[in-house]
Amino acid sequence: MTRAMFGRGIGSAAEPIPNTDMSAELASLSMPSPVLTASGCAASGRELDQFFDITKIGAIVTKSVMLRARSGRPTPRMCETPSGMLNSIGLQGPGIDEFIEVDLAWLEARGARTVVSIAGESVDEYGKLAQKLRTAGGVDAIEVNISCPNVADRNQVFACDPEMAANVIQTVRRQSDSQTPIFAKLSPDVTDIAEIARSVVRAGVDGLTVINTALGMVIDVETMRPALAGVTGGLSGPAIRPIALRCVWQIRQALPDIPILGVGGIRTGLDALQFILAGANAVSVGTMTFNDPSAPMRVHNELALALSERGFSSVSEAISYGHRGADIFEADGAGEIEPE
Amino acid sequence: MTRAMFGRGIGSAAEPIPNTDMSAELASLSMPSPVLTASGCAASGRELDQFFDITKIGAIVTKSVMLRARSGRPTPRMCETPSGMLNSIGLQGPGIDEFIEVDLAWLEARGARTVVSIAGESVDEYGKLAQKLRTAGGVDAIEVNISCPNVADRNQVFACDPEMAANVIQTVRRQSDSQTPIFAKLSPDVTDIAEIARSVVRAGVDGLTVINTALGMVIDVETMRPALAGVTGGLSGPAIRPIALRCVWQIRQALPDIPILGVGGIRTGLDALQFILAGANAVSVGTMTFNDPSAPMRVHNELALALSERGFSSVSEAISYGHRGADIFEADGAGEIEPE
Amino acid sequence: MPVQVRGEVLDVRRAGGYYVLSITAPGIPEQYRPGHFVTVGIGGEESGLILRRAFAIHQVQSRGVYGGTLDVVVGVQGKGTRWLSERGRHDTLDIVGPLGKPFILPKEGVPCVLVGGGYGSAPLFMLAEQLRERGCRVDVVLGASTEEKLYGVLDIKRVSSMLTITTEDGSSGTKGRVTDVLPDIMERNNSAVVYACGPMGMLAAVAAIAAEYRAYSQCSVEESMACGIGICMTCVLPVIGDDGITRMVRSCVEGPIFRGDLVRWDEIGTIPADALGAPALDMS
Amino acid sequence: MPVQVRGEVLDVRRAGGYYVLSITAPGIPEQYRPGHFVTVGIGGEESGLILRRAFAIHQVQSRGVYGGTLDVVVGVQGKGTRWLSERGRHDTLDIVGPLGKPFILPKEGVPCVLVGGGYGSAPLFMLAEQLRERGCRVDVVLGASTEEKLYGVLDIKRVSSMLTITTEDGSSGTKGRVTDVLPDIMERNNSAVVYACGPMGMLAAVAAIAAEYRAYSQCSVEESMACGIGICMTCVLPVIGDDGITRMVRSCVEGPIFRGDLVRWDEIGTIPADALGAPALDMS
Ligand SMILES: Cc1cc2nc3c(=O)[nH]c(=O)nc-3n(C[C@H](O)[C@H](O)[C@H](O)COP(=O)(O)OP(=O)(O)OC[C@H]3O[C@@H](n4cnc5c(N)ncnc54)[C@H](O)[C@@H]3O)c2cc1C
Ligand SMILES: Cc1cc2nc3c(=O)[nH]c(=O)nc-3n(C[C@H](O)[C@H](O)[C@H](O)COP(=O)(O)OP(=O)(O)OC[C@H]3O[C@@H](n4cnc5c(N)ncnc54)[C@H](O)[C@@H]3O)c2cc1C
Ligand SMILES: Cc1cc2nc3c(=O)[nH]c(=O)nc-3n(C[C@H](O)[C@H](O)[C@H](O)COP(=O)(O)O)c2cc1C
Ligand SMILES: Cc1cc2nc3c(=O)[nH]c(=O)nc-3n(C[C@H](O)[C@H](O)[C@H](O)COP(=O)(O)O)c2cc1C
Ligand code: FES
Ligand code: FES
Repeated sequence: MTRAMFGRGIGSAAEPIPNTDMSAELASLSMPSPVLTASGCAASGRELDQFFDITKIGAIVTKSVMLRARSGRPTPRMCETPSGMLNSIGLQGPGIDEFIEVDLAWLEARGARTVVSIAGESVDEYGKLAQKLRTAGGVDAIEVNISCPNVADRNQVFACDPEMAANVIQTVRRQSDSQTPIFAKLSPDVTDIAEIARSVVRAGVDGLTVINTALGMVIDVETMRPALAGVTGGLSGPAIRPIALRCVWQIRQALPDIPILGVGGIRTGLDALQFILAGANAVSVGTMTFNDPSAPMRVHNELALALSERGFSSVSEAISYGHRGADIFEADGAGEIEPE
Repeated sequence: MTRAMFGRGIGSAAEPIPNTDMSAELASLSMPSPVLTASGCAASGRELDQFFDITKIGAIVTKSVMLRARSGRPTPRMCETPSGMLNSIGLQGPGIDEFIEVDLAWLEARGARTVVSIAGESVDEYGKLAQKLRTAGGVDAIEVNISCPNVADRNQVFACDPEMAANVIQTVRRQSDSQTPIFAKLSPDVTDIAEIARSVVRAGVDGLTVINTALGMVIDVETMRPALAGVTGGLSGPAIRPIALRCVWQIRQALPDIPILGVGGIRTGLDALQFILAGANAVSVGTMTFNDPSAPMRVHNELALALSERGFSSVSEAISYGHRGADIFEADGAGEIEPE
Repeated sequence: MPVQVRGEVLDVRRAGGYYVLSITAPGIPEQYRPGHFVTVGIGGEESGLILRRAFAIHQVQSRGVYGGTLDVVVGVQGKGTRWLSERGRHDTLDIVGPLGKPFILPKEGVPCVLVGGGYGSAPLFMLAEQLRERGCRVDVVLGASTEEKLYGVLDIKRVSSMLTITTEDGSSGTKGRVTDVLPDIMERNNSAVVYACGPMGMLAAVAAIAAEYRAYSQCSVEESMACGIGICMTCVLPVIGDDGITRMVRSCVEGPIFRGDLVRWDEIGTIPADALGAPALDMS
Repeated sequence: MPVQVRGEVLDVRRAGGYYVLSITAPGIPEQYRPGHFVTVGIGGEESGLILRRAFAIHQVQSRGVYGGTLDVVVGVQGKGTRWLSERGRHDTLDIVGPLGKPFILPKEGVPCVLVGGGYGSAPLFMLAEQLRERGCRVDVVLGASTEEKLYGVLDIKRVSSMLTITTEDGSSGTKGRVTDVLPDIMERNNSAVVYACGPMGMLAAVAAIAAEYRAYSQCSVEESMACGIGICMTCVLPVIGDDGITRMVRSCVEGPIFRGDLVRWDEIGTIPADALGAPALDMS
């Protein structure tokens, strides 16, 4: 990582190298592409497999699964916003047992790499989820969705508190196969995302997924009430891309070596390239898959071209290249706070 | 406020009332319209006066002024993003003395209501700015831009720390004419905006401006470096509207009586209506004035029509109407955290 | 299996309050069955509108100079449908389809009644044709608030045994709602199957009438959809399964056609207390 | 005083690598002076592109069946200019103008040289006409990377005393840059004023040559602009004032035309250490 960051410039910058090495690593997970799906934006891969070969992208990140079956929130669950959308699904899903039996089994049979996203309402629940996955086949990595309220503690969101977040990660780490890389998925709705990142890294996480949705709201001007049944919802899509990119950049400044999966508003290969230049080792395409069901594959292809046009012979050469010359080890990125 | 919030439904909802009372109050500031400009998006009103009569809108909120002349940041200072933009101006301005002599004098002579936005690098500097304004004519209110790094304290942004924010407000309150309402402008980049709000309210602020820009970033895929000279910048425009609206809603839930000036991505009268329904007493139109130099006046007109179509006979009737039925006094809005 | 294709607009014509778009969409007509829908990308790459819009497939032409083409009937509701209504010949559109589960057709020639509310008549035309081919009697009821909101009255007449029109303002046909005339029609013709497409309220009422007459009902629902292909979970409604358990099912892939007696109409927009995984853990 | 008008596109025509749009814009031609620019709203109400784009006014026609009309020359750079290039007759555009400070014209008939890089020739046509009317000799130099990027060679010939072309690839005129031929022309014609419009690098070099020949220079700069009307402070560059003090001035209202000897060309993109209010308090 550090080498890639400072090492070579872009060799023969003018000459497009046709065969860019698109392989990517996220901790110990090796993939043929740095482009993954995003949790909650691909179900368990089966539907998207109709539009492109899901084994060709990096991995399927599955919808966050909880311990028990869950009905989610009432509708309306979504609302379009300028260059984005709000959602409030409420983690509807079959529960971990059925997930392992049906979805995970299908993914494994299909030969797709799978990052299983888990979500709990208590530290204990996260631990139980990890235990269940320990004996299941086909788990290439675990993404821990910590943007959930902790029912035991005034419903404070795990991802918004460094200690609570660390507790979840410690527990998941302890209950998981030591070979399985564990990612913590961070929320942008915090004062200092680097602080949360450092805390979960200390707790033993193998990588970070950056970012989950930002909390937002729309009021329906006809009913004159919140447009979502859940009142507030998660804002996603290109609208939040600059926020997501800033989070990736800040975390890369704070933690030069941690694997980062960049997420937020990626629509094109050039968007993905921005994340990689900012320090992401791989990226997830979320909301824009709703807009274009082949988006993850298309982004992969566009990224391959963009890298080759810029003279990169591999993805890894481009990782963090946007930081070159900057004093990447300076603490906190405090130097970049905008005073407007 | 509380009355307006729970009091009447919308009288003769079907009949549009042609003469909606568009007068608005922000603490002790009375205005003929609830639509204002936003700091940094209207300079000091003179340029916009070419496109509409600036005395017809609520007030001009001037570009944040500092103690001394300031050159701001190098260019590029801006970058377009999906349904938004990033800026990193660095508070370029003439300094408070020239501002009072030239800009404020012009605004007063022009007969426009003026909200003077001030920005400092230390608590002391905010105090000095307030002192200077105390003796100046034409200051209808002060908006305290606390989204500035505190050079004395590791460049932590005042708006991101409840105590630092409160210190600034206490000082400004102490140094200002007690008749002049003081607003604190809050940043969305915090874990709990209601906490900051409560803290500055305790410190004696008369109202809150919600929100300033969100920290974002873009990487130029040609230079492969940050697109802004300032690396990160403030994200504004319709992209952040759902975030701004959520902040207004959360603060209104936490503080049913505090005057709120809602800002963030307002483009149309219906957008302004959303903010008012969410609890804003008035709104500022910022970035979209770049898109349409008559936007503040147009938004005023569209809002008047929208209110009248919905049977409101005055702006004040619509304030917080979106909360009706909800238990508005419940603490923290924790109930609305999105678990996705 | 649904495909994603770049379609070309061949024609846009007004029909009452609606716009009918004919679009080339190779691969979709070939797989079409009545009840299928398509989604359309809106506004191009720089648009602030990022979600696709869903439309019932109205007609398909599998052969012809353009290869497969399809028609959709668009009512202008908001920003996306307005944009679509402004398309012209030769514009290209991003089309995904065919989507959803189609109407189930009876094996034998039983009497059927088709009920369409507003543009809800759009998917009923080819359904009527196929039912007629199977020897079914096909009664059709079209209703709308006003005449302008009726779609395809003249054309559907040709494929229906009998056509009844209702408008709420009486501007065409019987003044009232489809449900005011439906019982009579069902009674007279001994209808065995009711097919319905229209607003939720209408579907609920139609399903109730069908149940009353012990007819089998198939309702095409319309829930807000972010993806249309089953990956987002925004389009759910409570439906009773074969096992008697209510689940929040995705209307885009398990619907949009549901058996009327299995949808818990009154509880749409809620999570029924006995639904699988309920109650929605309310965080407050 | 600038106005905001809803203009109608009368015509879009290709000219080499550019698009020339003729637009009705009542109120703007009437106030026009060479060097003025307009801004154009992009993509309509639902567009994700929210910033206006700036274009030099190329031609105005104050009378005629359409009232005032104006022409702009658009080179496709990115998303906004692509959208503009795809407009057609009868489309409407949101236009604000005239904006900026125009070129200053000499009172007497002195020899002038006009230098345009790429589409930078656009504002020079009417400038040339007005200079000719004042009895000035008007030499014109147009340069570009390649022939396709030259704009208006034939038309400007008519209003220029002498026209010199340069292209970097030699596809038209002298192979090289405008600055390769400029000294010669200035020397030969004793040029008193140099007007220039084009990329920053070209302007800097032209200003330096003008200074060398003690000619007065007027350069039209192009800085990224969010508003175009002076309210956002994004478009600044370091310019020396009458008082000798360097300020970061807004190129949209105090420019886009600046005296070449007052712009601190080498320090564009920085805050010169001696600028008023410098140094930029770097927060790190
Ligand atoms: C299966 C199905 C078939 C449909 N068939 C037709 C048809 O044949 N003709 C027709 O005119 N309309 C049809 N609709 C409705 C059509 O999709 C909506 O009118 C349209 O999505 C509204 O988009 P808008 O941009 O005009 O409104 P906006 O208010 O801008 O829409 C905002 C968002 O909400 C969603 N939305 C709003 N209303 C609806 C709705 N009623 N149903 C689903 N999503 C909605 C939109 O998709 C969009 O994501 C169908 C909907 C579904 C689900
Ligand atoms: C005073 C002035 C006069 C101009 N006259 C002409 C002209 O006559 N013909 C012509 O083709 N172009 C002209 N330009 C440049 C034109 O404005 C840019 O090419 C255009 O803004 C780029 O927009 P885009 O959407 O293609 O690029 P994008 O990359 O999508 O633009 C992104 C953002 O950056 C801004 N931007 C990018 N490049 C420039 C630039 N060079 N100058 C200003 N803003 C920029 C855009 O305005 C937009 O806000 C002029 C610019 C200025 C400032
Ligand atoms: C409909 C929807 C459902 C989502 N569900 C989950 C989820 O279950 N778990 C999770 O970690 N993130 C979830 N997310 C967040 C995405 O994975 C992603 O982090 C976020 O949307 C930002 O990326 P995007 O802009 O590319 O969508 C969801 C997002 C959407 C839009
Ligand atoms: C170019 C620009 C400059 C700004 N300058 C200031 C400023 O000086 N002080 C301040 O408090 N806010 C400033 N803001 C923030 C706006 O006042 C407003 O809070 C924010 O942009 C969100 O509103 P909008 O989306 O309507 O622009 C600035 C915003 C922009 C786009
Ligand atoms: S619309 Fe996405 S699952 Fe149905
Ligand atoms: S472009 Fe906004 S001040 Fe010049």
